[in-house]
Amino acid sequence: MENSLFTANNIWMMICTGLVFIMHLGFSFLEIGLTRQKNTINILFKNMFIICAGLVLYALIGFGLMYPGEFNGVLGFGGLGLNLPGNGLTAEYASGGYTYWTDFLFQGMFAATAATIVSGAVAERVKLESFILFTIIYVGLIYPIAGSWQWGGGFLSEMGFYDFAGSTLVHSVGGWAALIAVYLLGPRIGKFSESGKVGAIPGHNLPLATAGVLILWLGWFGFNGGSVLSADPAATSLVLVTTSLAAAAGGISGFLFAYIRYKKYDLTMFLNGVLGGLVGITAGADQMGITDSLVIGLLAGVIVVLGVALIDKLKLDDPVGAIAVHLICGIFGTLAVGIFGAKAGWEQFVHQLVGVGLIGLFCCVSAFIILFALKKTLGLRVSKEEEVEGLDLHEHGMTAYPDFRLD
Amino acid sequence: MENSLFTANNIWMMICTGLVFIMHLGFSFLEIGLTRQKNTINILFKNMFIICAGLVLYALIGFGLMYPGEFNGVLGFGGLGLNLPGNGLTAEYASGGYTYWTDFLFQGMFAATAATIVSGAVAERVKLESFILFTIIYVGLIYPIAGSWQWGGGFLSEMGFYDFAGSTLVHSVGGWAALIAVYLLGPRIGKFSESGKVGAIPGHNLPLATAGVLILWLGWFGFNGGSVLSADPAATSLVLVTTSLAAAAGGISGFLFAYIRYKKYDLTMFLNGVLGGLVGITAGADQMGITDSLVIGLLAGVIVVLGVALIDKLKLDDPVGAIAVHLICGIFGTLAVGIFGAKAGWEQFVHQLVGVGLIGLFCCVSAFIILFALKKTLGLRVSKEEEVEGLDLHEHGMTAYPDFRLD
Amino acid sequence: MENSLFTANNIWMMICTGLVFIMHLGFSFLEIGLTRQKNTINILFKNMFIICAGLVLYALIGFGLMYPGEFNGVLGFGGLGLNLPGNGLTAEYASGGYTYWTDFLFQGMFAATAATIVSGAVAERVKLESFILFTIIYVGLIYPIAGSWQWGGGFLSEMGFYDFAGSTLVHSVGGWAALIAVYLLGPRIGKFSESGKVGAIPGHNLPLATAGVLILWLGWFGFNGGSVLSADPAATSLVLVTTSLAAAAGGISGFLFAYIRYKKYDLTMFLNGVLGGLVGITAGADQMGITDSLVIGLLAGVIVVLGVALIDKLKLDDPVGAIAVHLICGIFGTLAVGIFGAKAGWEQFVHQLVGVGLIGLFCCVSAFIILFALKKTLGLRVSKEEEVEGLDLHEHGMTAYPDFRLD
Amino acid sequence: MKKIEAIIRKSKFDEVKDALHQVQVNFFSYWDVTGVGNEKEGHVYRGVTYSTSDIQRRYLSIVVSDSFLERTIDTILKTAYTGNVGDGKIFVSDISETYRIRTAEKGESSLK
Amino acid sequence: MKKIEAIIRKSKFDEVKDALHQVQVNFFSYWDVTGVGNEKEGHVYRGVTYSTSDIQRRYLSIVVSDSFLERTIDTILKTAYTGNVGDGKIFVSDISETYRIRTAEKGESSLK
Amino acid sequence: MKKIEAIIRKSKFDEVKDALHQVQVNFFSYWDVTGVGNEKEGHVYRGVTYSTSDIQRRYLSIVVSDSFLERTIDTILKTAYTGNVGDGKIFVSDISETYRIRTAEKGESSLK
Ligand SMILES: Nc1ncnc2c1ncn2[C@@H]1O[C@H](COP(=O)(O)OP(=O)(O)O)[C@@H](O)[C@H]1O
Ligand SMILES: Nc1ncnc2c1ncn2[C@@H]1O[C@H](COP(=O)(O)OP(=O)(O)O)[C@@H](O)[C@H]1O
Ligand SMILES: Nc1ncnc2c1ncn2[C@@H]1O[C@H](COP(=O)(O)OP(=O)(O)O)[C@@H](O)[C@H]1O
Repeated sequence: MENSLFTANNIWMMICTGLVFIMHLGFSFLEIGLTRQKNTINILFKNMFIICAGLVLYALIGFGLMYPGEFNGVLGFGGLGLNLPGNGLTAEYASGGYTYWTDFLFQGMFAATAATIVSGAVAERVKLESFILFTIIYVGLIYPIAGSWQWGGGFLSEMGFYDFAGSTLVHSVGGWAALIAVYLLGPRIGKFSESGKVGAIPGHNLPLATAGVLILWLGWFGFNGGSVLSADPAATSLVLVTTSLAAAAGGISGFLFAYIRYKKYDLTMFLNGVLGGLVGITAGADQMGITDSLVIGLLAGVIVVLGVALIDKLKLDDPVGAIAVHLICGIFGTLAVGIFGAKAGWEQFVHQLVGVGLIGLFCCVSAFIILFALKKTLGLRVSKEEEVEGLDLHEHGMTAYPDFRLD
Repeated sequence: MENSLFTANNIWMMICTGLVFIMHLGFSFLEIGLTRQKNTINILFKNMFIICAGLVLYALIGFGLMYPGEFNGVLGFGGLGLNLPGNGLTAEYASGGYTYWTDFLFQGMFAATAATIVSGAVAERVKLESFILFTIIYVGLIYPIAGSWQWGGGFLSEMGFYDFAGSTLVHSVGGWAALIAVYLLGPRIGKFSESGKVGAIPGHNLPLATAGVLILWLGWFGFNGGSVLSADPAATSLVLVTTSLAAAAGGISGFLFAYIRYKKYDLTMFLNGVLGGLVGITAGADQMGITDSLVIGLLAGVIVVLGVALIDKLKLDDPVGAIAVHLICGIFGTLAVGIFGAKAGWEQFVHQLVGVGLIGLFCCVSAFIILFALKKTLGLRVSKEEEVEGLDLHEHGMTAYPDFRLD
Repeated sequence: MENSLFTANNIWMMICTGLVFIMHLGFSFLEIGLTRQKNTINILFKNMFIICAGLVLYALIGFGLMYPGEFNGVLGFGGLGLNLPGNGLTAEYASGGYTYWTDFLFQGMFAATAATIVSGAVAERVKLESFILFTIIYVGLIYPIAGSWQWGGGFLSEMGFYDFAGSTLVHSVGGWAALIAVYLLGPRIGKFSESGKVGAIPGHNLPLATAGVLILWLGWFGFNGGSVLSADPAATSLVLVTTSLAAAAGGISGFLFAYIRYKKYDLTMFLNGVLGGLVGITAGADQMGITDSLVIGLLAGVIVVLGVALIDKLKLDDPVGAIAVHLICGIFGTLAVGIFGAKAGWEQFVHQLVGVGLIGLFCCVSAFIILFALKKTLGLRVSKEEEVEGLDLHEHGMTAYPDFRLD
Repeated sequence: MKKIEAIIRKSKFDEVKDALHQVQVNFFSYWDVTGVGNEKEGHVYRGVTYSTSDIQRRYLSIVVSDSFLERTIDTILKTAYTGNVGDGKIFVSDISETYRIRTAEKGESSLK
Repeated sequence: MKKIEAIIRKSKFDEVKDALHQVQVNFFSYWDVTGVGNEKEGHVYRGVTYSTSDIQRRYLSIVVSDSFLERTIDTILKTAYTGNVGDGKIFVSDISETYRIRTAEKGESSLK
Repeated sequence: MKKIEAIIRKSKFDEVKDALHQVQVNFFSYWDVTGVGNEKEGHVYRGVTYSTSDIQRRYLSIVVSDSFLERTIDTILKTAYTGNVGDGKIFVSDISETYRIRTAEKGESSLK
């Protein structure tokens, strides 16, 4: 391949890496915006930890676990640390799509995302140390092993499972752990009254939450656009279009459906709808046409509204809606590959179902083991007093807006 | 054309698409920052709606209206939805500049901008449903029709009108509608006292407003840089330089001129000056030299300060200064193409004048018809009670910082 | 060189330019986040001024001073304004890396950074006019002259000094001036009690400070990635990896080391650690391996924590930690080129030491002369009354969140 | 001297303030409080609709000489009124001494 | 009629509020204040550890008829209690007159 | 027992607080209010210059036993003083009972 095309491809992949990186700002804004002020520092700390530790862990073991080279399809290990292959900086390495370094960094940015999803769901009550340990194990081991089954060339990819950019491999992997964690943690004080009524615990900064969603949408240009693994004009530009249209449609159907149900123009459901559309299109962003993307988005918007209500009904407390967005829409998006677009078909649908099921099983079991062990040892949850007074003061000795005054 | 150049061009155009997308975050921050807290959710909702609906509408009809192919120069329609041409994904489609998908998405991001401009001007008193309907019609029909006259190869481009990236076709199109809307809506309660004195209604978050301007500046790299329609190194890099220098000069002259007038270092005028410079350079960003850009910026900074004062004097209430920035500087920038830079000349100036006038006429008339019809049916303005208590609670049942507390 | 490679390179450089630009948003967020609310408008104003004036000054004289072409190695001047060379828009200009316009804009974005660093250190008490004059001289003259010694091909580069992206030439240049300025200004009222105890003056918006750091990290992709001066896949992708790993490692060691010292999970030290890692890797980002980058990051994280404590102990008041981050880590990073990575060696270490020393001497002397002259004429510091009541009201007649209310 | 504490709708504040100025009550302090009372406000958040009686109010604290008491109360009663549940309350109590810090004046003269 | 001002821990507010509702005290106003007292809170900021006695508290202002006084105070004393330094204070003072703006009612009936 | 309410310049708060500590007044609560008074503050916003008499103040609420009254007032009068319009006010009123929640103590002993 010509050097100029290799260079162009690598530029695109580096940009996408930067865009996925900035999704962490988006997640941070979304999470703090939808939670109470007294836990803001804690959430920011967790998010900073996730991105930093995620990258370092991925360099140390994750990349080797996820892309072990030739392996048995279930578990392999390419070796500790980053080992630049001989052709790692040439067009040979990845059909001219990118260098070994770009490969690592792009994948490393993805890795951290899975933990971030959990972070939002467990916010406002999880013990910092326990979450840190969980993150280390989940991002360091579980995420890359699950990833290796498909993207590492493992048995799921052999079978014919398709997950373009990670509706299952990233979003559901995070979402399942979020589900288990939320279940083991229990709801925040005040979320469900004794009589079983669902309470609302409004967040403290909806402008930042909205900014977070717009930043995430932009980041998704890299998340999905980079998953083409080259700058191929036809594929990348299609992916950006399907991604954006699904997001737009998700937002619209989300707010309209919420309006029908609740008779108010609920901004938070608009935002969740956009995210639902984005997660929903992710598995098949390169396989869908215009109409498919719009339909997937419209459905995802409705699903997310129903999903949030369902989680509430199950007495699970997910402060930012991570389970509805990432898990439920992630499953929907993965199955959608068998229903809409170029790959639609019964057989594909079954493959998708199997993939969803196996990844779900693996994630649930491992998340349960890790979190249950933590619960029985360190404890998962802060004391009642700490929860009521806020994690910021207790764990960090700091509040989020110490000098804020009214004019 | 070689595939590698096509790929590089398309990468640039996709990046520019992302940058124009993120302008919507910039606009959102700017608008909420300069308005009162009680209407923040409403503004964010409108902005989310604009970007989502704008994209979907542009996919359904806008793109076909704006780029109808061969047409009579006034009104054409390329067909409903997106119809990938046979060569749409090859270098043939647009002299190797980008694919059909990139084309659509880049243009789609532009489309939404026009409505966003209106959103700022009508903030804090417009009825949500009416604004939604207005947006649908204006972004779905009026903007693409006006655009077709020039960028679609219509009669204005035939005539010799020049508008590189949209001082007129985007900013003035939004600005004219803002003017009409502000006129029909009337001022916010408290803006003009009975004795006719101009009041100040300070916004609630100037840090976010400032962030908005910096994000918009960055976005303008894509707005103007992408309007080269390829990654041609000479043209794109010149455009980024003229854009940045005009912004910088606009900010400086804006704050200095405001200092002379008001004896204070007014941050809001600094911000408006930067935006004025950006809008001012947009029509001729590829035609100007260094000195031209600096002069255009310096003039735009002064114009914007005078413009804001003028709008106030006319008893028009434009909370964020959209008319001064987008309409007045848009007109100035368009005319500047006939005064400065490579195209300067009497004949060009006349073309510019004609273009400004015709687009202005078309936009004013259509905005008036739509808005007047809405005023007589649904009503344009919320009730006095709702305006005083804030749109957030009434339309959305939600406030912007529900859990915000002081430390 | 083929046009397509030239185009790709130039795209990368333009993107990096945009990324360095957005660092100014990162700095703004960081600075206002870590300072008190009553000085927020003032800080935003200074930051807007720096970026605007920085670009204009760099166009007028800075670029000519910094890249004078053939010169005596100490002081040269390529001429006033921007003079496009004959081959300035072709691949010949810079081995196909970028055009003359890109060159100017990328370097211009760097120039403003040095002043921004000072801005943070002098926040909350510096007189606006004095700071403006200082910025003009420092960014217009001192920074480009210092830069010419190395990047302009001057005597430091002849000698063998190595500073890839500016640990010394940007960060220390800013850091030395910050040190002098902080010394001449004296501490904020309340920072050190009469008994000599170090007080804490918490900032007003840690979420924005955190966002600032994430934006800066992203910006560093352009700061370091662009310093490759082409899109060479091997070099650029390595640089992004070393940059990110150093940042991640710096954050982790910063928070851990602070935890050991202070028994709290201090978010601000996490943030400073990330920045320390970024500044520390900057001088040798293209010379380091994976382990080197991790080690540099880990050390920088510890250094920044110690540095902040040291500055406090010296009774210097640096509200945002600019000296510890930019000066101390800048020196460390520069010396690290002689200790770690491809260039490690005694001779290189001595070169680094000489470079650090000479640049330090030049910056300290010139900053002292400028600031001392300002102190004796205009005065450097606002009145006690103004400091206590806040600079926003006095200099700007405006507060940062005028309409902010509690719900 | 008396202290008048009035808890009113935020949306009525500008009117009340202007009306107080009309009757020469030019000095007071105010801040925002949350009021718990009869009125309910409908909200929705992430798909949960709920109504709360914790509603934002503005709290006015006005210290006046006895001769100003009546007109101050009348003005507030008139201008803060909408007739709907939630218009708020006025509380009157005694103030035994007042000082103007600037002049160290005491008593009624410190209130002018 | 009496005014009860209670300065309590923010973290106890929900309990106190619920308990007040139990004893039919359904009307009051509250806001957040900074309290200076015996309690100290440990902080860290950019490497400086410090402890402050400026601690966030919630301020409740409850005007009740005399017959409600005791139960209100008892309820607060009971539910705002943790036993640790910093539980807060209750202050009682006289209110000479009260008005309900909506009805212009005066006196005790305006408090129902 | 007395309640002292002082409305002072925000910029004077630290001085006042330190001085109060000097005279053993270690317990009080404060919050920020907007004061309407004689002082005017010049502003500019998006090209409109205006002056407002709505100025940020800090509100101190200090309950003291009668023996502390004088020194508290003297201290505030002295340290909150600048001599310019806008220095603020002090209001004194009676408190009929006080409680410390932690110990359920009543009366003067609850204020120590
Ligand atoms: N006893 C009280 N003590 C303190 N504040 C009160 C009291 N009663 C009412 N308020 C305040 O007055 C506001 C309005 O009262 P509400 O009962 O809603 O309406 P209305 O007075 O029209 O019946 C409440 O939100 C609360 O802030
Ligand atoms: N004399 C007072 N006047 C006003 N507020 C007071 C007074 N004494 C205490 N407070 C408030 O009560 C809070 C708790 O008091 P503190 O002395 O910390 O605990 P405790 O009452 O358990 O000894 C303080 O933070 C302050 O807000
Ligand atoms: N009668 C009053 N009731 C409540 N607060 C008052 C009253 N008079 C003055 N204040 C407060 O005192 C502040 C200072 O008063 P001002 O009239 O500006 O200055 P000065 O007391 O020096 O004449 C006002 O901003 C207001 O907060």
